[in-house]
Amino acid sequence: MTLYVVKRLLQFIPTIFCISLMMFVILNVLPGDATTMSGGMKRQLDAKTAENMKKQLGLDKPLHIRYLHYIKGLVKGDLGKSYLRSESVNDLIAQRLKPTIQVSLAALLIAVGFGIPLGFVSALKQGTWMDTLSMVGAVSGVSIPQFWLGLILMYVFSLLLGWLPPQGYGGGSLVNLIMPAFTLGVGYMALIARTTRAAVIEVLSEDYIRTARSKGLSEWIVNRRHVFGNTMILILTTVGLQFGSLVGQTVIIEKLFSWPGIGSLLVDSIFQRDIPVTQGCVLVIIGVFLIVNLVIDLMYVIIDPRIQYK
Amino acid sequence: MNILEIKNLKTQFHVLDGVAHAVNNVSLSMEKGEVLGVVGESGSGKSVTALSLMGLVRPPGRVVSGEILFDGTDLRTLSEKQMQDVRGNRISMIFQEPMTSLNPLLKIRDQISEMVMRHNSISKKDSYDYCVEMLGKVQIPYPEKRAKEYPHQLSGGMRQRIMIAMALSCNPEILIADEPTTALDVTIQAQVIDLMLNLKEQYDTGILMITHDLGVIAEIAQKVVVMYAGQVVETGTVYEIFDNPKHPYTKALLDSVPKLGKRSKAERKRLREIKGIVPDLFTLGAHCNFYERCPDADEACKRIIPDLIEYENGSSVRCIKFQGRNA
Amino acid sequence: MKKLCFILLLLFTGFCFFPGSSMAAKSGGEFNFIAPYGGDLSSLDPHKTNRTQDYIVILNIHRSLYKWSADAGKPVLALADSVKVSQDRLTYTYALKQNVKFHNGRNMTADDIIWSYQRILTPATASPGVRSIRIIKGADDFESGKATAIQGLKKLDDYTLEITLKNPVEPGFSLYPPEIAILPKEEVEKRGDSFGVDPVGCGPFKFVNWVKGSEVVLEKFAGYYEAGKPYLDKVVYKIMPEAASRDIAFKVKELDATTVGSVNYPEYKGTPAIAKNMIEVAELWTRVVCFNVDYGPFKNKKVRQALNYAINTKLINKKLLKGKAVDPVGYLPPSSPAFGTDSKGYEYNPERAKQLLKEAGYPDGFTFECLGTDNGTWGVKAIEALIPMLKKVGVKVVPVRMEGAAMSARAKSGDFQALIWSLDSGPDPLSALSRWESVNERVSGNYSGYNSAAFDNYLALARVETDDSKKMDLLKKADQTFIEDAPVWFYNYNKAVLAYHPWVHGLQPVAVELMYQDLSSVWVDENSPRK
Amino acid sequence: MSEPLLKVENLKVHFPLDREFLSLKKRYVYAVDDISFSVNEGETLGIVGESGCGKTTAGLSVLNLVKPTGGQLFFRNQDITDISKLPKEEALKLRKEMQIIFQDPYSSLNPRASLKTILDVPMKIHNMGSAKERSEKIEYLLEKVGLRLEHASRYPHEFSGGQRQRIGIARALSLNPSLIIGDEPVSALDVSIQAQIINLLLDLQEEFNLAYIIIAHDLAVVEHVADRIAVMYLGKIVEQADYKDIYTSPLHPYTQALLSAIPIPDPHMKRNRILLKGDVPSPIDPPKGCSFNTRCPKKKDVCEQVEPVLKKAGDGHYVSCHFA
Amino acid sequence: MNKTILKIKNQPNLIIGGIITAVVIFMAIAAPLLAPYHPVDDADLMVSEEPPGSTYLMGTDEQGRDILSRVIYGSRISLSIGIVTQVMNTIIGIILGLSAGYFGKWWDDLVMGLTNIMLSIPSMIFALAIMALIGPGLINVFFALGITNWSYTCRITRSQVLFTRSLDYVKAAKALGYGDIRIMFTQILPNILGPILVIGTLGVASAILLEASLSFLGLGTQPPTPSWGGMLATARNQMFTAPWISIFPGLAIFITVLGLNLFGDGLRDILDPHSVGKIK
Repeated sequence: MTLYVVKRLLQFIPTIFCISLMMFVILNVLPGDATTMSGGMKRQLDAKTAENMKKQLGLDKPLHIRYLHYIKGLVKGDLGKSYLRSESVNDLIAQRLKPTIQVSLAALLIAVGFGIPLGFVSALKQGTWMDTLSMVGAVSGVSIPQFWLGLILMYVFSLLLGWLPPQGYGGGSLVNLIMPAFTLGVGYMALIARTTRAAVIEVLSEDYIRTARSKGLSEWIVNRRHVFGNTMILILTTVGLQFGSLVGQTVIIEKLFSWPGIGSLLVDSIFQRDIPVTQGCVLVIIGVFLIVNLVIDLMYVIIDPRIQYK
Repeated sequence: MNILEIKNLKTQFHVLDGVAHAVNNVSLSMEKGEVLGVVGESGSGKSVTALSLMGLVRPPGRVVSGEILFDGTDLRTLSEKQMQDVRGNRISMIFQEPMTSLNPLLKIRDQISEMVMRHNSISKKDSYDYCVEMLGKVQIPYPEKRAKEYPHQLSGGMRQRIMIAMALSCNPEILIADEPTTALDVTIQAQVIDLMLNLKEQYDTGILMITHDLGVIAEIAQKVVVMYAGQVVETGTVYEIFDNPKHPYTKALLDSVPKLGKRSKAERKRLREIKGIVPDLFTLGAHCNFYERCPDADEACKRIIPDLIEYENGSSVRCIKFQGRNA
Repeated sequence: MKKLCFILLLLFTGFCFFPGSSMAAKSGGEFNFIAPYGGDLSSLDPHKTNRTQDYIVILNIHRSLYKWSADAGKPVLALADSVKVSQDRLTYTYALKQNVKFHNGRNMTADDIIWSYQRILTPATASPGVRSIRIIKGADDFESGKATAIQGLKKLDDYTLEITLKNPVEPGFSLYPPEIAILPKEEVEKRGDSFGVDPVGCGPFKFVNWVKGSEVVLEKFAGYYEAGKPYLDKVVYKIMPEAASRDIAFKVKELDATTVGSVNYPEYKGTPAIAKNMIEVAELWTRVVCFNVDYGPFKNKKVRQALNYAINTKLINKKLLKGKAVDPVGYLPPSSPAFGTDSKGYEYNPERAKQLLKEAGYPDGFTFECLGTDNGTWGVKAIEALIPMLKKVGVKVVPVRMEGAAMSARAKSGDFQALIWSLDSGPDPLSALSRWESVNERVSGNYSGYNSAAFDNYLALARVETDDSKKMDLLKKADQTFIEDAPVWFYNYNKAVLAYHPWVHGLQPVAVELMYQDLSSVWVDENSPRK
Repeated sequence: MSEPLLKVENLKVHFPLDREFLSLKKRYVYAVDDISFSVNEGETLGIVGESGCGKTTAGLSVLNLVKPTGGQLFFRNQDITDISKLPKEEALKLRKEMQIIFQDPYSSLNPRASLKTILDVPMKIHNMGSAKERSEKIEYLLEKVGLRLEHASRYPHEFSGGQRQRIGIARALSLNPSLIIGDEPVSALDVSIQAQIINLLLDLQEEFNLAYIIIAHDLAVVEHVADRIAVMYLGKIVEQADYKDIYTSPLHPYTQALLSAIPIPDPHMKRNRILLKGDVPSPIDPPKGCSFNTRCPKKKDVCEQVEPVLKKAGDGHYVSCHFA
Repeated sequence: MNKTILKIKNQPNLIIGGIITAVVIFMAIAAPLLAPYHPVDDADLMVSEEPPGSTYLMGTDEQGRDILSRVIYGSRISLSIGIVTQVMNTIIGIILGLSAGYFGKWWDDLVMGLTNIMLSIPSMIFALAIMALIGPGLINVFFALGITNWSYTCRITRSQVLFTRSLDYVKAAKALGYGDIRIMFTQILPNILGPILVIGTLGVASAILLEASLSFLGLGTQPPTPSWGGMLATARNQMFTAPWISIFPGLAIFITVLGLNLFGDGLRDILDPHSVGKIK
C-alpha cells in the first residue's frame, strides 16, 4: 500500500513536468508582459524603467534558460518569485490555498450531500414523477451560468433577505462560505445525482441484489447493505475527476465573491502576466487534482476488497 | 403430501415490444423432500416460474394470475413482509452465475450471517460460528479462513458451494436451484451435484432443479417437468420421461443430444434435429406452441390449444395426439 | 501659532459638518472602503508598484513630501512645514516637520527623504516613480551609476532639506504621488522583499493584515503627526472588482462608501437617501480613441476630424454612460488650469463628416479595427456604440476586445489602427500634454503617434516660461492645436462618483483620482453599524 | 499419408502480466505451453478441456489472432507462425484458407452491419469476383446454411441465436477456406438448435472437404464430430487419440475423470464417479512436475518432481502420464 | 424501427430535451426571418435600456439594440460554439482514443499519458490560458474550447475500443483479412458511437456555459457578436437596474443547456443504459 502510494506519487513527476512545460510555453508567449499596463495601472512605465524591470525579473534571458531555471527551483519545491508582488509564489499560494480548499470541499459536501440522495430517490422511483422531478431539478443546477446564479443568490440572500454577507472571506466563517460553496456546488450536484441514478440502476440489475432479495432481506436492508456500497464504487471515479474541474471553477466564484483563494489569484496573475504565480497556481491546482484522485483510488481499497494496491 | 403446488400460474412481462407470456398457465406440484427437475430450453419459462414462486419477479414482469400453494398457503396472498419471512427461510434459491451472485463488497460470513440473523434470533457471533459450520458442510476447505474472505478470492465452484451453504443455512423446505451448474466446468459440476444430493439426504430438503441439461436431470431428479414456450408440456417420473417420452418435443429433445460413447461411423451423420426455432413469446397463437416444429403435427394441432392431460397420478402430457398410456 | 490655527480650523470644519460634535464623538469606529480596480493588490511597497489599486491603500499608510489637496486642487506640503524657493526657482529648501514618526516610532528626518528618493532612482528597484525624481539635478548621474548620491539632494540638518531641480518646474506635482512616499530605511532593509506585504510608513494608519484577494486592514497610528487624527480606529479595504457585488455590498451597508459606475449612477442619483451623499468630481482623466496616424485613412487629418464630427459624443455620454461623464472639449479637462474656456470641441455633424470624408478621398468610407479592453466605460462597450453612428457616414468600425496586457503590448508596438483608452490628463497640464510630443514614442504613451511641430513648439516654450499665465496660454494653444489635428476621438472626461452612507463624513472630491481618499480626516458618526 | 494441412509444433502462448512496481521479474500467464498437433485435409480434430485450459488461445494463435510466444505453425508446409511478416498478398491468401466460428452468436457479428455487408465485404477484400458474382455467392451461401435471401438486408439483432450461428458459418465459408476452427460452436445454443448446427457443420465438411478444429468443453459434442481428440489441461495436451479410443480406453487420469463427470441423459446409468478434488490451478503458477498432480487421484511422488512427456501409447494414441 | 419510437416515447427527458434543442436549432437557422431587428446594426442609443414592451418584446440593451433579436441571433453563436467545439473535441478524442485503444503499446501509453494530463488540468483553466494567448473572439473560442475538452471522449473511446476489440466479430474480421483501418472504422467505431454521442451532447451544453464563464472574465466572444454568454456577462452589472437585459440571455442559456442535458441523458438511457462504470 505504501509502495503503491509512493509509486503514484512518483508518477506525478512526469505529469507535473509536462504540464509545467506546456504552461510555461503558453504563458511566456502570451502577448504583453509583466511590465505592460494592465487593469488599474496608474501610469505607463517609461521604456527605461520597463527594461530595468525586465532585467530584474530575468525576462531578458532566452526562454529555455528561464525554463531551466524554473525547473531547478521546482525540483526543490520552489515555485519562484512573483513578478509584481513582493512575495515568493510559495508564500502567496500558501495563503490562498486554504480558502480554495475550503470552498471546494464545502461545495463537494453540498454536491454529494444533495446529489447522492437525489440520485438514489430518482433511481429507486425510476420512471415516476419523482424521478423526473429530481432529475430535471438536478439538471437545472448544471444549466445556469455560475456567475449569474451567484449574483441572483447574492441579490436574494443578501439584499432582499439580508441573511448572508454578499462577499468576502470573513476569516472563513460559515456564513461567508455558504453562498460561494452553494454556487460552486450546485452544478456538480447535478452531475453526481445523474451519475448516482445511473449507478443505482445498474447495481439494481446485478445478480447479487437478486440474491439479497432471495434471502428475505427487506428492501431497506438490501439498499443499505448491498446497493449503496456498490453504487459508491461506480460513482467515486466521477466524483474524483469532477473535483478537478470544480477547483477550476473557483476562478469564477472567487472573483465574484471576493474569495481570497487560488482561483482569483490565478486570474489576476494571468491578466497581470505574473507568470510564476500563474504557473504556480496551475501546478498547485493540478497537484490538488492528482492528490484527490489518489485519495479516491485509496478509498477504493477501503470500499472494494477486490482492489488491492501493492 | 405436496409441499408445493402451483396452479395455473401466469407471469407476463410488459415491455416496449408488447406483452411476453413468459409463464403461461403453468401448474406443477412437488412433494416434500423430492427432487423435481424442470427442464427446458431458454425462453421456456422455467426460471421465471421459479422467480414467481419466490415473489422476486421485478417490473416490467408481473405475476398475473394463479395460485402458489406452499404448505397449504397461497404465497400470492401474503404481504411483502410475510413473503420476506418465507424467502430464504422456508424457500431458498441458488442461481446460475456464482461469479456475480454474491455481493463483491461483503465478506462471505457477513453474507451468510445476515440471512441467518434475519430469520433466527441469534447473535452475530453465533451466526459467524454457524456460518463456518455450514461452510464445512459444503466441503469448503479451511472454512474459518474462507468465511473471512471476499467472493473474489474464491473460484466459481467455491462460490456455488457458498451459495448452497447460504441457501441451506435456514433449513428451508424447498431449495430452488436455477441452473446451478451450468456455468461450472464438468469436473466441478460433478462435485456440486454430488454435494447437493448428499445435503438433500441430510436436510430432507426438496429441490426444485431447473436446468436445460438432460444429463443433469437424469442424474438427480425423481420427477421431471418439461417446459416449452412458457408451458408445461409433459410431467412424469424421471424413468417415464427418459424411457418413454410422450410429448413429441420431449422425444425430439432426447434424440437430438449427442450421447457419449454411442457413436459409430454411420451414426455420425445424423443427430436428430428439431427444425425451426422457439416461438416468439410475444405472439403466441391459438394453437399448440410446438406445432410448427413438431414432426407429427397436423391441421388439428393448428387449431386447438391442447390441455395438459393427466394420464396417471402425477404424470401428464400436453398433446392432442396423445391417446393414453400406451399409445 | 500654526498649531492653534490648525486646531481652530479643525474645529470650524467640525462644526460645519456636525454642529455640536466634539473630537471625542468623531474618533473611533471602523470604515469599510473598497479597492475596486482589477483584482488583488500587488504590493504595498510604494516604490515597487504602479497600480492605482495599490495606491489607494498606500496613500493611507505612507506619506510623501507633498500631498494632493482637494480644496486647493493642487499638491500642498505634507511632511514639511514650509518651503523656501530660490529666485531662479531651482532650489527649494524645506523645513521638515519635526513630529513625523514612522510606525516603528522613529522620527522622520531629511535622511529618510534622501534615501527614499535614491531608492526610487536605483535601477534595481525598477520603480515607476523614477520620472518624478528625474526632475532633481544629478538624478541622471545617479541612475546611470556615475554618482553615488543625487547631487540635487542636500541635507542641511536633520529637519532641513534642500532640493535643487534641473528646470524651474513646480516640484509638488512630481513629489506628491503616493509612489514617491518616504520610507524608513531600516524597516525596508530588514524586511527586504516582504516589505511589500508588511509595510511601515509614516501615514495615519498602520498596516495590520492583508487577506490576499479579499481585504486589507489598517488601524489608527497613534503617533501620526497631525494631532487628533486620524479619527477612525480601523480601516478595511475590501478588494471587490465586481461592480454588481459592490453595489449589493454597499446597499447592505457592508461598505461605508463605494465608487459608483455608470450603470448604477441614475439609480443612485434617483434615490434621495443616497443622492445627497454622493461626491462627484471631474477627474483628471481623458477618455479617447487614439487613431494610429500611421494607418492609411488616419494619416489624413480630415478623416480624423470627420470621425469626431460623425460621432454623437454627447448622446453616448448621456445614454450609454448615463451622464456619468463630462462632455469633452480638448485633451485637458475642465479642472485643469490650462483648460481653454473659449475653446470649442467637436459637435455632432454627420453632414460635415461626410463632406470631410469626401474631401479626404473616402466618400464611401472605410473599415478600421478599434482595440479596447473590457472596461465598462472606456472599453469595447463605447466602440460598440460607435458602430451605428459611423455606419451612417459609411465607416465601419470593428471592435476588438483585448486584455489590458495584450492590448498594451500592441499599443506600444504601434500594431493597431485605433484603440480606446483612458489617459491621465493632470494635474500638471504641461506633463499631461507632453505625452503627445513627437519625441515621445508610443512606448511612452503617444499612442496615436501624434507629430505636430506647432504643438511641440508650444510645449517647448511653455516648459521654459516662468510666468504662469503665459505658460497656461501656451498650453491652451497647444491643446487647441491638438483638437484641430484630432489624433484622437474626444470621448469624455471621467466623472468619478463616490457614494457613501449618511454616517460618513470627510470624504473629499479628489480630482486626480477620486479613490485616492486620504482617510486621516474621515470620520463616522454613531449611526454607523461599525461604531 | 500426405503432408498434413496444418502442423503445429511446440506452440507456446504466454501472456505477460502487468509488471509489479519495482519488481524485476516479469510474470506470465502460461496459456498455451508447448503443444503440438496436426490436422489433415478433410479431417476433424477435437480439442476438449475445461475453462482456462488454453484451448481457445490455441485456436486463436493458429489463426495468428494471438501472437505465439514460441513454436512454429505450418500450413501446407508454409511457415505461418507470424503472418504479419509475410508479404501482404501472401498473408491475405493465407487468411482466406483458415476461418473461425465463434461461441457467442451475439458478439461474433458486427451489430451495425447488415447480413449482406457481413458476407460481401470479406469477398471484396479478397477480390473474389464482380459485384454480381459476389451477390450470387451470397445467395448460394445463405441457401447452404439454411437462411433465405430476403434475410440479406437484415441486421444481426433481427436473428435468433441459431440463425446467427448460421450466419457465422456462412461468413467463414464465404472465402472457400480449407480449414475452419470452431471455438465452442454450439455451446451457447439451445439443445434443439445444437443438433441443427452440428448437422450443418457435418454436411458442409462432406461437401467442401473441410478440415475442422472443433474446440469445446463438451466431450459428447466433440466425440460426435471429431476424428481425433486432444484433451488439454493447463495449457498442455495430456492425451490425444482417435475419438473411439478416448472414450473406450482413456489412459490419462484426467481424461478418465472428465469422462466420468459428464452427466448422461439416462436415469438408469448410475456410474461410479471419479470426483476430482479442488479446482484447476492458476496458469500463472502452474504446479511443478505434472500439471495435474494437485488433483490427480493416482498421484505419486514422482508426479510432483518430473514433468511427463507425451508418449505414444498405441496407434495414434498419445498420453503424458508417468503411469499410463 | 417501431421499437425505437416506443423507446423514445418512454423517455420524457429525451422528448423535452429534443424539443428544446430542436427549437433552438430552428431559431438559429431561421434567425434572419424571426428576428425583428438586426442584432448589431439596428442600434439606437436614443432607445437604450427600454423595458420590454410592444415595440421591443424583450426590451433593449444599453446600446439600444433589440434584445429579442440578439437572443435569436445569439442562438446561432452559442449553438455554433457548442457544436463546433464539441465536434473538434470529439474528432480529436476519437482519433486519439481509437488509435490508442487499437494499436496499444507505446502509442497507447503516450496518448493515455497526454489524456491524463489534460484531464488533470481543469478545462476552465486551460481555456483561460489559451484565450489569454490568442485573445477573445468567436474563432478563438472555437479553438480554445475545441482543444480543451477531448480527454473525456478520448478516454471513453479508448475503453470502449478495448472492450469492443476483444469481441469476436472483430477477431473474425481480422481472420477474414480486414485491414486495421477498415476494422477501426467499420467494425469498431460504429459500435461505440453511442456513448461518444452522449458525451458530445453534454459537451455542447458545457461549452455554452464555459463560453459564458470566459465572457465573465472578458475572454469570450468579441462584442458586438451576440453570444448569450457575452450578453449575460455584459449585462451583469445591470442585473438589478435593468434586469431584462440579463434575464433573457440568461434564460436562453438556461433553457438551451437544460434541453441539451436532458437530451443527452435521455440519449444515454436509450443508447447506453449502463455507462457509468465504463468511464473508468
